[in-house]
Amino acid sequence: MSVEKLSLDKRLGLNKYEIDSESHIEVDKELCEKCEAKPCLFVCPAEVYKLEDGKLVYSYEDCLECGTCIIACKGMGRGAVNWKNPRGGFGIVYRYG
Amino acid sequence: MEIVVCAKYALDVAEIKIDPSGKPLLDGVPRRVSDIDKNAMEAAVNIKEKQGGTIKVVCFGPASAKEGLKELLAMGADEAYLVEDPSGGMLDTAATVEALAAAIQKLGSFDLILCGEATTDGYTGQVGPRLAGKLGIPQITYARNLNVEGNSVTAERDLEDAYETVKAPPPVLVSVTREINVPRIPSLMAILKASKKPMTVWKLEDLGLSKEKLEQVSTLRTVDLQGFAVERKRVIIKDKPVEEAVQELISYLMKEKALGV
Amino acid sequence: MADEEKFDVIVVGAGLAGSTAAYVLAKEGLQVLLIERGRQAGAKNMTGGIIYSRVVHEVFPNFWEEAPVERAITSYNIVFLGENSAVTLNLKAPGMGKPPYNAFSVLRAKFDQWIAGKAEESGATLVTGVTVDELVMENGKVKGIRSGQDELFADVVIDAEGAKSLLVEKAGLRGDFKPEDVSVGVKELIELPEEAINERFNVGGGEGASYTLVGYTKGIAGGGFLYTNKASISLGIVARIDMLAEKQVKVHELIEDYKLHPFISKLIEGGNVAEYSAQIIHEGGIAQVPRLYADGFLAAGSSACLLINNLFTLRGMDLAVASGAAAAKAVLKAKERNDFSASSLSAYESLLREAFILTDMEAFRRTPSLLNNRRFFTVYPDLACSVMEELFSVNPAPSEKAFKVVRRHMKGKAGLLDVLKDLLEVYRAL
Amino acid sequence: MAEEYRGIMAYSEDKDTLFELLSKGRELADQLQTEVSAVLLGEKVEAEAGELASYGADKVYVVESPQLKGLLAEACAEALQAVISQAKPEVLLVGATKRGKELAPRVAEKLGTGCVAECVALEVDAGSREFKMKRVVFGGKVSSTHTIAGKPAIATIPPRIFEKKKADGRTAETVKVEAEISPPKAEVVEVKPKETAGIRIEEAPIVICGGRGLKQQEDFKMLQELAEVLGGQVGCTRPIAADRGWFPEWVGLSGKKIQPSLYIAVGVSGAIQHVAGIRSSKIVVSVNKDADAPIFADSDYGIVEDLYKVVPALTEALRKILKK
Repeated sequence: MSVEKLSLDKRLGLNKYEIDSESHIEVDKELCEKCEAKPCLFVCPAEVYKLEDGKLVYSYEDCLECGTCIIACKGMGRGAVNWKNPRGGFGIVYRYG
Repeated sequence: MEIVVCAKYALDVAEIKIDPSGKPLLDGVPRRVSDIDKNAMEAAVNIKEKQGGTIKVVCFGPASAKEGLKELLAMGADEAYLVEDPSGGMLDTAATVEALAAAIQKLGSFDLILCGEATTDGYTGQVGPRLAGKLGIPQITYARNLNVEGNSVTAERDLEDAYETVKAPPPVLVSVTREINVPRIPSLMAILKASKKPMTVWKLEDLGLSKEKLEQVSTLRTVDLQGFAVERKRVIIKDKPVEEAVQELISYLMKEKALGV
Repeated sequence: MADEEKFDVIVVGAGLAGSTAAYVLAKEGLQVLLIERGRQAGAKNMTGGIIYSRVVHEVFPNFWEEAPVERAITSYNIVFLGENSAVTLNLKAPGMGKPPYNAFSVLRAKFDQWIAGKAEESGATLVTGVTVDELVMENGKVKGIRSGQDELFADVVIDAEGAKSLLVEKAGLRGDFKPEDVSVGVKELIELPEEAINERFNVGGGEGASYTLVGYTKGIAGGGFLYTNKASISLGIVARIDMLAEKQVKVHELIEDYKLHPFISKLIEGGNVAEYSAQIIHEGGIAQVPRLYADGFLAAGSSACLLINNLFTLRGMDLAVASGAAAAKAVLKAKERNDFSASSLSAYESLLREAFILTDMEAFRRTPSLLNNRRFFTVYPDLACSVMEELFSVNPAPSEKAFKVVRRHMKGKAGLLDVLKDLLEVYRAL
Repeated sequence: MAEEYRGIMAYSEDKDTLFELLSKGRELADQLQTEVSAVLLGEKVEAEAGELASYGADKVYVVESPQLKGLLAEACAEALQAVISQAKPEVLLVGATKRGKELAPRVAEKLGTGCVAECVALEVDAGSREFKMKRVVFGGKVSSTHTIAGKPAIATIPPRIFEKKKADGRTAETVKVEAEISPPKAEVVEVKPKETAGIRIEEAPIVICGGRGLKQQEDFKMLQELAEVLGGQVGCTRPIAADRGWFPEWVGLSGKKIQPSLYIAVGVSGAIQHVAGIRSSKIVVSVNKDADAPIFADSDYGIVEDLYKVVPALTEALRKILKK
């Protein structure tokens, strides 16, 4: 028996989410495009933010609601990420925590 | 309009685990109001907002269903009624209907019964039609929209190949699809208000029923439960000319009878 | 409607701080509304720590008898991780497995429901599944909260919404968090049979182990933790946000590398990952604590950045309980005077001192700067391992004295002067 | 009492489904050495009886009534009840079309018996004459097997679960049942046929889903053609709808959750939230030029190749085979 690495997708798949049809994350595209550092790409533990053809896309469904992106984007990026709490009851639901 | 909404405090299927031997672990699985029943409640509230009336929500389930009923009160029901199921969910839809019908009759007259087309856990879709049959009233199932005007209820049914508009005079039972509306998320004020609304818990005996009586009407026996391990076959076709790859795929699909030929 | 629904106190967040505050206030007969955005209390909470018992015991006497605690921690370990080896400092303290205990491992989804239940039992109104969007302010004073279209008023709003502390920001009590003051922690909950844990960690039933892990983080300031729960292990890693971004290292990959380290993989082998969670951790210490009160407003728990990291222990949850209780007491005093102004609520700060929270945080005010010294995460763990490895290996070669071995391994990595400076820093910080 | 009930009865207003049920019924009846009967309900349906014999029916019960216009459940239930009390079958199979799914439980309630909804496998023990009916519950996670103590045992069976088999050279006796059917209180006001495109993606038997591998909105026409050949629907992943705005809705955990018998992912990477929305699909096929795309791990069959080459070739090849 050995320990294996798990892909991030697998791990996120183990979690329970109540997914809202509305996103609780908004990114100011203009500000974001001017940002060269794009710290969000590295700091988010769920890789919510990704680059696709040079453009930032984000999948709010995977969000663990830790708040890391807000701090990184404001402090090291351009403050383009506008993050608010998901609507009541939606988002990640920890079964263990 | 006097509206009764039937709701189930269903097992949260996302929380059901399968043990290594393939048996589903059902003990202690958390419950939640079946999603489509919330569509039914939303439909009821929409009618009430337009023409007034009362909404009573009725549930046959465990004592913990009070939590779910609170949510439905917060969505806009006026009164909630829980008929406690002493069986731990071991009875079939006929027993559920026996209990619901007794509760509805005890509540007095009604114009409209609303429920979801099916529940998210068992998904039998039987309670609505059975209840209509038991009460001897017309049924309009799979409603994707619903209109109450004067003394008639009109709904558009979402069938496989057609939309069928059906009209019926009250009392009538309508089962709704998910598409009919987007259930509201109760606001803070609505939740606070709901905590003051009446919730009644009935034992079977309060309705002139008994556990034995329900066991008698419940003729469905579950002889086996087996979890599915959805393991994909992962047959990957690569490094082949496109035509060849396509032909190979088609032959697999034909073997699987996935193409209807 | 609004009058009918006026509360004495609105508490935002049914975590440890919020539920404790609501519990204490409702017990004294105040009308308390406790609002939680999760479907139930605990749904949004995760911990990378253990809860120290003493402070909690003061508010909830003998809480371990009814609260869903996992294991009483009796084995405390600090582990320096080298490439393939590990040096461990271990404290075995069977006495800590008896009342009043020292610390427990807990799982927040369960524990928070218990503590929110205590608040409800004492008469607080708990509303779940509701997000508070804004504070309602009037002339700079906090008057209530807004959720969607609904506004609700209270004499005092206690903000216990957790580490993101969005409302504290909105109340104008803090500036932006700096990426160098904040870490992100990720955790995997790994299920293992209870007996396997007892055996593997050499603990009795109901007893557990905690590990603080240093090193093996690709030079990123931070470290790891591992705690035993009843039938699972919490394995996590904490890494500074600024360094992750600068080095372009992903924290979710760090934890996977971690799992393969021989020291860790032996402990978690055969387990099934059941949950992956994340949370931010304020590392700035006392300097990061915002203003804790304003007119009609108090902040408690990690919303107020109350956290002590002294490299051996990471205390957050007991501070949350203590600060929740302190906030409640401050409100009760204010209620006696019927004055909910900032100056009236400032009693909160002295109550936090009396509870040793701020005093402890001040005592460890230098530890955050330790986290800036990369040698603690890069050079020393490796050094400890390679030196120990060499000292314990028997080779057919002339043996050196221990100090010489250390010097040789330090070459090119850290000068003697650096080490002396670092030792002094540690001495001052702790 | 129970011995009075003998024989297999099948009903569906959908002809193909009825043929399938009769074929399966024939197999069960041969095992039990009993008869198969079919039921026809409508205003004027007797003419259709002949065809049913060739799929295995020994008897065809016909109820004709003006009240059966529009096939409202209230009226059909009464008619079916009348047939059952006359014929006393031991099992009633009803096609699980939506009309069937609302009719069977109403009949079951009236007869005080049980019904297994959307049964996907059916076995009988020739000795005990007990039917084992299997269905899928809990969001596709669990299969449950049931028996029914009441008589007749009723099951609804979705279309295309059983194969239809011609049993040539058989003839069936037509039995007209005179049933008193009360005028239904409901009435059908309007019927609007659905265009193929109007079929909800959740109900489509085949779904072709486009992902980020598609370069422009026009390229979805290519998927549309493939869908037409297969008789399926086209969907997309979230980025296509949410970020690019090419489609109003998407397939995935935050969008539509689907359960087609065949799902074809084209240029879809396979993000977890998307895969969770297709988990109940019977067969998953994916086309992606990136061999490391996670979607392949969640596929039954995958082609690693440029979708712009595969899709047209696949459409052509299928057009030939399916003669469309």
